[in-house]
Amino acid sequence: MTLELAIQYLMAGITYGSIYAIVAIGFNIIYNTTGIINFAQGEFVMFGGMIAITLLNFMPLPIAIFLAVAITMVIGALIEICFIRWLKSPSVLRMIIITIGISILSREVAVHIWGESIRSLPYFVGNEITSIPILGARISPQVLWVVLVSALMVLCLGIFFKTTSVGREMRACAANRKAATLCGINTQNMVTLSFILSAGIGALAGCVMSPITYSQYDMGTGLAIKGFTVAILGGLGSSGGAVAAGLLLGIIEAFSVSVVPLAFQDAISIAILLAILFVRPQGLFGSKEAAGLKEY
Amino acid sequence: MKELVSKFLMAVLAISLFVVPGAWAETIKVGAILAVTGGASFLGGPEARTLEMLVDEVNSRGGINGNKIELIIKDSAASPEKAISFAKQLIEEEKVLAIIGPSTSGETMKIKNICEQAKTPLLSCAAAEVIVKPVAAYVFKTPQKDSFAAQKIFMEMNKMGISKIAVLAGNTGFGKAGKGQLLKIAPEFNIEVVETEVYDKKSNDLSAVVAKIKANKDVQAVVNWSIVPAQAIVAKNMRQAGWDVPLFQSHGFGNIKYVEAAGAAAEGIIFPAGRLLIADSLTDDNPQKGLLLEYKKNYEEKYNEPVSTFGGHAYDAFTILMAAIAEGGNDRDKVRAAVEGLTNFAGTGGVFNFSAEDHNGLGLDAFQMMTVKDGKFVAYTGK
Amino acid sequence: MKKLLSILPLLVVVIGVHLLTSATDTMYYLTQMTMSAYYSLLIIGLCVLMGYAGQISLGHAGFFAIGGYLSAALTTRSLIPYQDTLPVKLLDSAGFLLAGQDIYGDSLLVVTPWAACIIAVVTAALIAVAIGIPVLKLKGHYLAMATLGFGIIVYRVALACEYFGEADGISEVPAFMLFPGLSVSGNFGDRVSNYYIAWGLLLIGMVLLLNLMDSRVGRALRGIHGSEEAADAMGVNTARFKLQTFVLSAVFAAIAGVFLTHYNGGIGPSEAGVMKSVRYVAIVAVGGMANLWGTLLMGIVLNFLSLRGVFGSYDDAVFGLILILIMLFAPNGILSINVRYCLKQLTGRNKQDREGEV
Amino acid sequence: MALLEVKQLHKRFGGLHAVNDVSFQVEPGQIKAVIGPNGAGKTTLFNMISGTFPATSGAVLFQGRELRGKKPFQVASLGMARTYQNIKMFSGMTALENVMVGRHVQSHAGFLSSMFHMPWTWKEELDIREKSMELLALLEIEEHAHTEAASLAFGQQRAVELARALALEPTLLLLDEPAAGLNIYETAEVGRLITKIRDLGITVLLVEHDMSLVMDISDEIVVLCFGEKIAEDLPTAIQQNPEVIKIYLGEE
Repeated sequence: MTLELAIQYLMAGITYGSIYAIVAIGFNIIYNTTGIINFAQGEFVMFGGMIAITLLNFMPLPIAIFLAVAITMVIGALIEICFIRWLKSPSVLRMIIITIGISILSREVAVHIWGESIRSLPYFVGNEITSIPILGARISPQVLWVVLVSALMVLCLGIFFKTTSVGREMRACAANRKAATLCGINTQNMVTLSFILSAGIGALAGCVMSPITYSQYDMGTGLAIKGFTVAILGGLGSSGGAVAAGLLLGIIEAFSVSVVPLAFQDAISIAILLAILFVRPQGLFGSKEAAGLKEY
Repeated sequence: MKELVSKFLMAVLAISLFVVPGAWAETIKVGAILAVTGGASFLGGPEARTLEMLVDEVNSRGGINGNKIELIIKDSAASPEKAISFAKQLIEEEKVLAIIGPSTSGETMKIKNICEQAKTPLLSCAAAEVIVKPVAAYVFKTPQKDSFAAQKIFMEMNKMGISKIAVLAGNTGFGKAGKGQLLKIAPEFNIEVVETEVYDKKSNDLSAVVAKIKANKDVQAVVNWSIVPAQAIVAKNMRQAGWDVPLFQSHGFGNIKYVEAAGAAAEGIIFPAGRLLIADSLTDDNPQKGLLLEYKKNYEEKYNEPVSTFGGHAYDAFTILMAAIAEGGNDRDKVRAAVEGLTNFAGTGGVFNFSAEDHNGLGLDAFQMMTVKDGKFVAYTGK
Repeated sequence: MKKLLSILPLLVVVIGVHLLTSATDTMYYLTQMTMSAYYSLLIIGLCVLMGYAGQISLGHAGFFAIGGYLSAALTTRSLIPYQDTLPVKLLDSAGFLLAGQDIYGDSLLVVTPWAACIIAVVTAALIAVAIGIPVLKLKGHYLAMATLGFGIIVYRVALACEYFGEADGISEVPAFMLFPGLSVSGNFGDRVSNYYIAWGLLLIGMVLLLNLMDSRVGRALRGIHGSEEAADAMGVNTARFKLQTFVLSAVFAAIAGVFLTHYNGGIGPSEAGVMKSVRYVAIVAVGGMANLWGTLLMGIVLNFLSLRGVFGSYDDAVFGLILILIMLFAPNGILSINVRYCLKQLTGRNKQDREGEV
Repeated sequence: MALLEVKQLHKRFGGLHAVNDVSFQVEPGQIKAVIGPNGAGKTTLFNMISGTFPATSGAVLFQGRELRGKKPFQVASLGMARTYQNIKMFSGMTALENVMVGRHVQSHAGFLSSMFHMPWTWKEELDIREKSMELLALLEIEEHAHTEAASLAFGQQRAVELARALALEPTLLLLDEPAAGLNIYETAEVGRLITKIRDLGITVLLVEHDMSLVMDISDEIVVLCFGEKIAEDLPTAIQQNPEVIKIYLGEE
């Protein structure tokens, strides 16, 4: 394999990887505050892209993206308020089924609003054939946008959780919900906030990736499955783990193209996940100590 | 109570009115099984809309020989098991005269025997050649044959002096059938397929696989056979990788939305397709021109979206069926024979000449090589 | 015996439906009734796994597809190129092979449906054992992900393999002659007999599961669901029982797959899709999880309506909505909604309101 | 030979020594009690004996057999049954069915024979039912046999749980705070039942808080405090033991 080809694979892997990582972080934010895996996470990504594309007819790109993210956040809040908030200690099974239901419904709403056709936002810089040479390989500038925005998001989230009081309250909630309630934190609002936050992250990802991957009403399921895979690989609840696992899976997928037929790519990445799940259920980057306290 | 009784009487009256008209005008039922939702909705969607539009048109003109047409569209969501259930339902319960669809080859193959057994004409909108080869008496299809599309492409390659190619295909029935034809016919044209890859219909980035093929320096051209949005992604990823070998697409590229999606990367793509896409630029003596322009205008006005060749397949199926009904009336066997006897029938896909041996009816000339220029489809005239 | 008696009313209903449809000349309903019965066979098996053993599986369509695809491939794909290999020779000497012709008139050597059925079901069971051992150690989200992953792998393999027909699936699957005079096929003439084959199979499945639930094993399973720790302390080998239940439900799914594939004359990748698995889980949930009768009823009703296209383009939407509503308002299933209680609540509330007004 | 032998049993949770170097023996036919204040490590000790989780070090010998590495269901099949401090009923099952689960190790019907309702399972099934009814009668709750267990009064649930444990026909019965949550009368009642069980020849090891109950019925008592054994003696002697009195009554 030439260096050029290797770099080309690497860049492709980083592109997929960053997308997976962002979706996985969305999963983690909600998982941390509620213990729920929100199977409708992929639909936030879809809504973000679709709404921005619609808004683009009326306003310039940056404003459209901003508004799309805001609207998706509202959708996230509504979902939490309508379906999650008033359930008293539901079982994991029940929550899995409810969020799957939400995912199906969101998809159906989308197909009846936007139809089955594909859409996309324009490239932020250049167009479909613009590319930048990197060490002999060539990549689209949009890839840099995806990587940049993902990195910024991870950074901002880190700062938000570490330094702001709301962020700290959310972390308290994640660590011990009961104790957080006793300290006067409104845990219910924290849960709503986590849905808003992860909807916003998903929507922004949906906008940035739209020029590369296109947006379609049923794009959410595939993304959710990959994002979930990455979240578990990285250790549920760990953002750093999600980034590392996302990039790892993306790069493995990209390089796997050179040895196995593309048609088996998904089967292989899921098989890797299963294999890891069986030997290390806490994930590649999850700590054994913390895992000991959780129920698998 | 009184109200209830009067309502009941009115209902009875309405039903009897509905039954009685058979005496002076028949309603002919036509079924359609289309993947309006689900994985193949980009086919079923335009097909269903086209049929709805056409049936309104026919009925507003007073039907066929005074008989109104009733269209029953069933959404199979591309699931064969549903297509099977619906086919039986349409045949036995609704007693339809004929069935249009399904949209995908997998579904068509599953209900082929059912229609054959029930002696109900089936006009499939799916591409795979196995549907009509070997010929089943009651099964027809309107999309052009894959093998002709492949031949067209190879003929063009021969002209351009290309002998080593890479084949990419989507993992749908369309991609599968096309890949098979390409690999089978290539030796006849002295063309060698040096790389083959199949990608998922939901793929959203193919830069890795493009890089892999590009690394093979032998590849002189790429043929991508697919019907899904991912074919636009192939185009983009190739151009982004700075790779400028000719890119050939299949007739599945015949939707301007894919050109829009691929943007600048679509420029120069060469593909065979029916003439619907370049209706404006046809010469006036072309037998298809009139109907193509009319279909395009009506569809785009009604649905506010660009017309595609997929909807065209349903258009052909419907108009062929109507022509056969005009001749054979409400009788499955006569309609079947009428379809088989149709010759010189202009449709969106080409000029149909059905026969007992050929239940597709389209020849090599149904295809026109096209290319994309300034975001529009134009006839390809060589370099 | 008691179980046989309790199934008797159902038998009466089954025969009643046949007589009713034949009297009203609406026998075509039996087609979808037959298909629903096969899906319900899978669903009652899943009910035991989810409701009684408490293990979610988001990959059961995978087992259905393994059964269906294997029996379809074995009975249609010619073995002539492998004629001289040992396994084929063994099959041949055991009388499991059948010579014939394909649609192009080429000669064909395929496995007999009976042998294919057995191979398919045994393979599904073996796969269930192999993945069940590690998977059932997981709980909650991890179990959901692992089973979902299994389903996706089956779907991908079916879609990627030439042998399984890729996106087109397998068509032209021959009829499955159970014994002379009775075969599973979708021919219009065999409709009534197939209706009884499907329902016979479902009734047998139901009796077996009811027997199981009212036995030492069933009590142990319900015990596991009630309190795994206490069941463990009572000497119940919980891991083994979970695995056995998993395999049992996989076998039910595979049998349903084999029969429906022969009935339909083919199978496509949609049968292995994630949405299918989700749908089965939804029906079990709507039926009330640990409620075989409720699950059976919902399995028949919802599949019947869906297969008749009653929900049109809103098929998935309807399932999604049902899923959410039931899980939000009646997590114990649709049959647990106590109408009288609700009415009493309403009228009671009204009375209070009125008193308040006074 | 002692029925149960606990040898230098040790359990650490992180830095905490929940059970530290505890040894004692249970002789066949006796009622032995383990007492101690909250957090003394009594339940942890029980969980290690019954195999719920492994000991950090040390050994448990049951009928001379080492139990290390044995899962709870294996321990149960060797003849050791247990109850829980916060009763763990099988919800959704009647009292009788709960007890019938207890017959699990004494019966054999497997998946297939149960599904096909094989004739040889019929007799077994009848036996299970009969034996379970007998046990309910022994514990004087047979009139509630067909009530859902989880809906019974707390004291009755205790009795069902006892019956369920007895259904195993254990040689050793571990009772985790059998009087927890019961009033004086119910406690006395449980005490009477426990002696009744002992009189059937079943050895009983119990963990208990309620001193009066323990003093009444135990043959021997082990006292735990902060994970360590501080005394092991006859009830009368324990009552006199200054260290025990200090723990229970405070320093003043």
